[in-house]
Amino acid sequence: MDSFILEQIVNGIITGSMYALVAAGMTMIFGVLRAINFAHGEYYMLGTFAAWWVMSHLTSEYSLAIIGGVAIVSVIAVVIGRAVMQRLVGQPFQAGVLATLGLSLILQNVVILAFGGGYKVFSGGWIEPIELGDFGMSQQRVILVGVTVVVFVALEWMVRSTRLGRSIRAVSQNIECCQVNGIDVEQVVRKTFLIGVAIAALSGILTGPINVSIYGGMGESITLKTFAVIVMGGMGNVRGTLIAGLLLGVVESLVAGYIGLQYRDSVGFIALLLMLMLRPHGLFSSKARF
Amino acid sequence: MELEIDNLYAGYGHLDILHGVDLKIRHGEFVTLLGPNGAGKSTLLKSLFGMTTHKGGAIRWKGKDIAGLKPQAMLGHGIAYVPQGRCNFQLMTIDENLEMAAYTIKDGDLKGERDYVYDLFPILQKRRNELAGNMSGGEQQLLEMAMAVLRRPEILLVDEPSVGLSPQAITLVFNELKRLHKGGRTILLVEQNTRKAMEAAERAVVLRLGKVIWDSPCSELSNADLGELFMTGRRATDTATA
Amino acid sequence: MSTTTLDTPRLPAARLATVNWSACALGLAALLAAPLFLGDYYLHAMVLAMIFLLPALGLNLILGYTGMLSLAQGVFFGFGAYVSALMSIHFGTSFIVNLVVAGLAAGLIALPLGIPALRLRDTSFVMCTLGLVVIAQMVSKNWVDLTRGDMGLSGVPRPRIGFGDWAFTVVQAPEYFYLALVIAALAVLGFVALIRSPAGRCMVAIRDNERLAESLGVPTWTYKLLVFMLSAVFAGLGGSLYAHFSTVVSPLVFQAYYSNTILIIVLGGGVGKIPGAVIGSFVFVAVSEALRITPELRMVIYGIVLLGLVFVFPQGLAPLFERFAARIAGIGSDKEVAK
Amino acid sequence: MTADTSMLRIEGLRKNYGAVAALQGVDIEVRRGEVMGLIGPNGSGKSTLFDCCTGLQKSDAGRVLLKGVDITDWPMNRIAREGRFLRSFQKTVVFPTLDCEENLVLAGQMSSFPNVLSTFWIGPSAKRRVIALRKRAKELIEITGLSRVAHLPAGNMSGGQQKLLQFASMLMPEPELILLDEPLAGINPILIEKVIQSIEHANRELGVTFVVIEHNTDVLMNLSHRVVVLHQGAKLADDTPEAVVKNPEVIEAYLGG
Amino acid sequence: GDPIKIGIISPMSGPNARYGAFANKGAALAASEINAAGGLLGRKVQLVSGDSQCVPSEGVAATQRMISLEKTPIIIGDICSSVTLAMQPLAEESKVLLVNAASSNPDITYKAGVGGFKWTFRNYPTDEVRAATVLEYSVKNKGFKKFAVLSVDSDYGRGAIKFTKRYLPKYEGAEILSEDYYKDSETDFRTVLSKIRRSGAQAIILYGQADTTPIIARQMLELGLAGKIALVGNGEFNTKDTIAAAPKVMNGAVEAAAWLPEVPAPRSLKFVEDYKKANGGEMPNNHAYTHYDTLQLIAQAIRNAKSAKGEDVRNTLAGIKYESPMGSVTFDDHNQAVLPMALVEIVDAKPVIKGMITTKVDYGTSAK
Ligand SMILES: Nc1ncnc2c1ncn2[C@@H]1O[C@H](COP(=O)(O)OP(=O)(O)OP(=O)(O)O)[C@@H](O)[C@H]1O
Ligand SMILES: Nc1ncnc2c1ncn2[C@@H]1O[C@H](COP(=O)(O)OP(=O)(O)OP(=O)(O)O)[C@@H](O)[C@H]1O
Ligand SMILES: [Mg+2]
Ligand SMILES: [Mg+2]
Repeated sequence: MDSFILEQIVNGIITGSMYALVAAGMTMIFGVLRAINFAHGEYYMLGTFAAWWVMSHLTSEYSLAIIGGVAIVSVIAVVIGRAVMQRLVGQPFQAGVLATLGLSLILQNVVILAFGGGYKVFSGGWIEPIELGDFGMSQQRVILVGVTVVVFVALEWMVRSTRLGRSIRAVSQNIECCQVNGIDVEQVVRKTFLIGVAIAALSGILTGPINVSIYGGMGESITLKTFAVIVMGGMGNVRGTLIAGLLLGVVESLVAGYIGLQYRDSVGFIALLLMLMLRPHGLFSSKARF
Repeated sequence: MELEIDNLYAGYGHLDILHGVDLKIRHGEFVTLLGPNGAGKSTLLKSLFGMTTHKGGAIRWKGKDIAGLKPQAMLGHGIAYVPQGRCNFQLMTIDENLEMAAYTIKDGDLKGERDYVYDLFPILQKRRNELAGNMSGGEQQLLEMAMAVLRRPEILLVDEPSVGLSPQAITLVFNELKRLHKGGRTILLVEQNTRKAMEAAERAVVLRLGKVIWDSPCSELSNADLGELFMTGRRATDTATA
Repeated sequence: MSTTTLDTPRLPAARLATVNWSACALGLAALLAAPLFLGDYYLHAMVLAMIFLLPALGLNLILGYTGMLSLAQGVFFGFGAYVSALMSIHFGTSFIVNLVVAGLAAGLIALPLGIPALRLRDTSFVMCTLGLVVIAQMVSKNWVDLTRGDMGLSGVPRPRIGFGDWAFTVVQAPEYFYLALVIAALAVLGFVALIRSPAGRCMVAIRDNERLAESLGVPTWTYKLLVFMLSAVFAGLGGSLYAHFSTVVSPLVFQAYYSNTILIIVLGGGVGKIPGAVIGSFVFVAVSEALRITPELRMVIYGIVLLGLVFVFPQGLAPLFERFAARIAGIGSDKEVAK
Repeated sequence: MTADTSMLRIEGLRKNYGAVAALQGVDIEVRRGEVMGLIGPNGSGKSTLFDCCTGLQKSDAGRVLLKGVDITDWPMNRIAREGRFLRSFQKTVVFPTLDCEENLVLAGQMSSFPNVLSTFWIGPSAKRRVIALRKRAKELIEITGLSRVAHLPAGNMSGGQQKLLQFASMLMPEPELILLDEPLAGINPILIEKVIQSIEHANRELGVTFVVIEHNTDVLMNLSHRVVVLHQGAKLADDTPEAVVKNPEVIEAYLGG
Repeated sequence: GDPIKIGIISPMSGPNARYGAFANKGAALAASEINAAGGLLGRKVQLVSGDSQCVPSEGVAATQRMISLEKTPIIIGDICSSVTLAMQPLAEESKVLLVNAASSNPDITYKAGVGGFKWTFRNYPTDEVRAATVLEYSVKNKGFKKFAVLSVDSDYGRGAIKFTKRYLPKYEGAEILSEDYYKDSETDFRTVLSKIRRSGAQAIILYGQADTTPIIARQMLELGLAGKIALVGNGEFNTKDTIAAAPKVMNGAVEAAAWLPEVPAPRSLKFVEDYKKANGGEMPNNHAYTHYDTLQLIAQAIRNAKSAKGEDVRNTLAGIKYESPMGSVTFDDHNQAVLPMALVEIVDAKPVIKGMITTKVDYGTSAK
């Protein structure tokens, strides 16, 4: 029990905030569509690639690439939202699974087609380390954690106090009743999807300089983690997602620190499963969705 | 003539439920729609609100054909619908529910609208910050009606509001319906509680097997007649009418 | 009552499924004759389809008829493959023994896994089964003494059938094809028997409304556990066949590819439909193989096919084929809401 | 009271939902062979009482005895199967993808097969059992007037039709005790007669004990031998129908002026 | 006459496409070179690619298609060992020559040649030689004694460490302090690097994926490990991008590479130039080279055999002496190439070749 455990907890929080950030979008999309989004990691990947493309073809300024990347992916999200996601409203759940699996294949392999299958190096970002004694951390990570906090505060506010936020809650509760009250469910789904995807893209861009190597299939493992986080946080629960993300990050980091990296994912999962045994609907399910 | 239904055919998917319904409702009328289970009463209301598959015939609203429009458009035309069974947002407060009901009112005066309904249903105001799901059945029914009334519709379609309510609560709901009617609103009410419905309404329409088989002022119809109508489609006392 | 769409896929089948026996016979006859007309590669692809058919049947049972989305089919598939490979390498047991033991062992291992997993519902259950995949992968990678870790078990012998002098080794594609066909046909028969039994009705009841079923005296938990085990048996059989077919078993059998393929087969074929998994496995293997003409575009087109399927045939391909088969056989198949 | 005449005995049942005290120590005795009415204002805890008796909800305190046997901790399916004790739900629930007949066969199935494993077998004995169940199902469909829609998936039937189907499935396995939660809500007046007749028939001829929650007081008072009134989670009255309708407290709390 | 069809199976879609992409481009370059020089035996070379996704069943299907429909007498493949292992019996039964250019599982050659599969060859160094060389250089030349293991969780990473451990006792006082394996696609190494820093290790033995090395390097930089702990092993330490990701960390890194762009042989330099020209300036990597070289090797064998029939090429290959840009290549009785490997150290952000190693695998002593 020394500074080592502290250091690992900090490491865990840093990793966990990335998990939480990606998962925030997915949990909102799940809330309105009741569909597991198997393609969510792909939007994360698209974000990274969009920023990489902006940096290597338009400008080498990373800060501009953040804006450009989010913008590009948002355009893609608008198209997919219209062409696919909004049509999943009221469809049997297998439609959601198949459609998102299909989307995931398409997005992954279109990127491979367009940019080649080989991995690319994402240069840029603020990677200078900040050193605190023998504990170091790049500026990029500090920014990532900061952005996570901001995004979650904003989401919480949006869901509680804005018209869109309330209608997201309404759609997640009762779709038929939304129709009766004239709430445009499809529009709400589109907007939620756009927000969710934009957040995923943002997290992809912010982690780009940390992950360094980028390739078309990099989203797949993210989807898995994200799914774990949103289940643990209680599906559709924004605050729960943040806490669950951080928790998973810390647990994983302790496992890697004390047992071994190769056991990290599976022990993390076992911890998650044990927790689910105690709270079958996630840590923060209860009544207060969102 | 406010609402004119002319030889309406409608159903679900390729299933026909309504086979040529004819019905005319004047402005400010309180009509109750009765009929055995599965007659298509709910289907008719849903069709008027654009929630079924339209197969043929016309629905004219103030002379305009509105058949086949989307629910949202119906709301825009001043039609509001309170469906069968619970339909509110259980995990939101009454205030929030009303706000969702006002969703389609673009940059409208939400607060004003809300005060207007709270005036109509003072019970709701008392519990405005409670979750809808925690209220009793009668109160939820009132909430749903309030959500429909909020948009100041010209016609209110109400499907079986008395189901599951205690006698007291039923009296409450029907009194409110009568008040709304007095306030000049057109009401089309579907009920199985025929006695209550005929007390409250002016005109009774009986639907059977997807067709209107009876249409008269309530006073011309007794409970015994109604039983025959439901069973055989004819009234015992005079077989000639229809 | 919660209204998640996860455990209540709405299906327009009013009755317990009926089987269009004439269409079945026709299909079987076509398959039996296939080696006369088709080359090795096509037979090979069909063997693959039949290998995937087995775990897909299991998934259809648990997802389509009991309403639980289990991603653990991949686990039992891999488990069956490992059991088969280890038995034949260490004990030199024959193929049939391996097949039976792999199926049973997968069913048995599902028992301790199912007991905790079935406390969960909906997405939590999905998550749990996904967790099992991750854990299985870890075990297979790290239990080096038994599984040889990432080196994998290579050189699993080709299936050997028969006794003594009568035994022969299955090597050629047509031989494999008939072997797989026999196993797949038996599995389909077993599957049909299961869902047409009174227990099949209980499964549908659990899918439709678990609480109501429970209140009518159906011990839902027991049924769910049994179905979970049965679905594992199907997957284990598939895994065994796979091990003897590809001759290599490594932790890669636990990768997402297998779970996803099984899922796509069932969902695309028609979840909760008898012919669903059968049609799904043949069609999707056919599509994926046909697309090999353009290896670069292959997966993109495959994704587009999936997407198109969702919007053109939201209930999967089974209804289409059912209608088609009914016309060919001249016999009404399902009493759908046709009127 | 001996176990012989007691069908269901509820002792000191308590249930809280967070801050809401849905039941606060209720004692009720249901006698063998009677039809008991249960009324009370909305939210008085009637449905919760059913839930706690049948194992759907865990009560916070108190016991439930069925024919003298403590069933408080039994799971729902065991109560239904071994206790021969069924209940219907206030919110109509049916198996939406099965048609009427299958719904009913399923309702009767568990009591006609000896154990779970035997249901996996499709031998002649199983076939015979299912055929017998189908025959009874057809009778009940006839009685409840559902023949016209019997081929539809139950999920596509109208609200009232589903309610009727739910009622029919209660009678299917011929249990000893049935709790009905608003069986007449949304049923048209003609069919109400039929439902009442079926209840009376089952009660008189087969000796089935009923507890009925119903807001249609006119009908309920005629039907029941005894009426219990709940108010805010506590028992307000327990008397003959005649006495209950005159009880000023009940009028105040429930019936209204 | 008809073109000579040569198949190439590699992961072309999904997450593993990042490894397959280079393979196809490398082989394509070799094919165009050969064709530009008039082809083989007067016939053109035609490459046919198949997608394996790194999934054995997919790889087997692709191989079967290639054999039955494309009728390729020779197939190069795959990168993932499990796929190669599954392809072996198929090639054997169909009498198609299978030449592997990138898999590292020792089973592939233990089971080949006199081990059983007569139709499988491997033109890629074994991890055994690699591990022994790296360890020797690290201990003897760099003076490291305390090692931490951080390798990819695959047959390659784990196999290399297994061999490392077998040679470790040869060196007095050398020890492994911790052992961690990262899963393919891992991006977060902070935790494990923190642990390694505390353990007092002098070097990290890293047998990793090409794309992960820059991530690890950058995170070492973040944690202030630059110059304190060195990387030794294999995983494209020498590429410009990797070094650029964290030059301070990469300085002093030791790697045994099958090839690197800095190899001074003219043919190798020409390959780098041509590859960059053909692929929009992209630098070739190890896989690109090995597939390029393997196709050249096959071409040589065809020329020597004066026949493109699988059987003839196979027999020729078994006895060939081929001059690759790295040195001369022969095959042992397990059809494993005996070929030179470069030992590289990064000095001042530049790879410097410290020596070439060619060692034969001792099949007798190496336990399975
Ligand atoms: N979603 C649906 N899909 C298919 N058929 C339906 C659907 N909903 C209702 N039906 C059918 O339409 C017919 C009329 O139903 P409807 O709900 O309109 O009856 P109702 O008159 O409102 O009866 P109730 O008094 O029982 O509510 C019924 O026979 C029913 O089976
Ligand atoms: N799952 C639940 N969570 C929280 N509160 C609940 C829940 N179920 C019931 N309640 C509350 O418990 C109280 C009793 O509810 P119950 O449904 O038993 O009433 P009831 O007598 O059946 O009323 P009704 O006549 O309207 O059906 C009510 O205040 C209700 O809001
Ligand atoms: Mg209705
Ligand atoms: Mg109730």
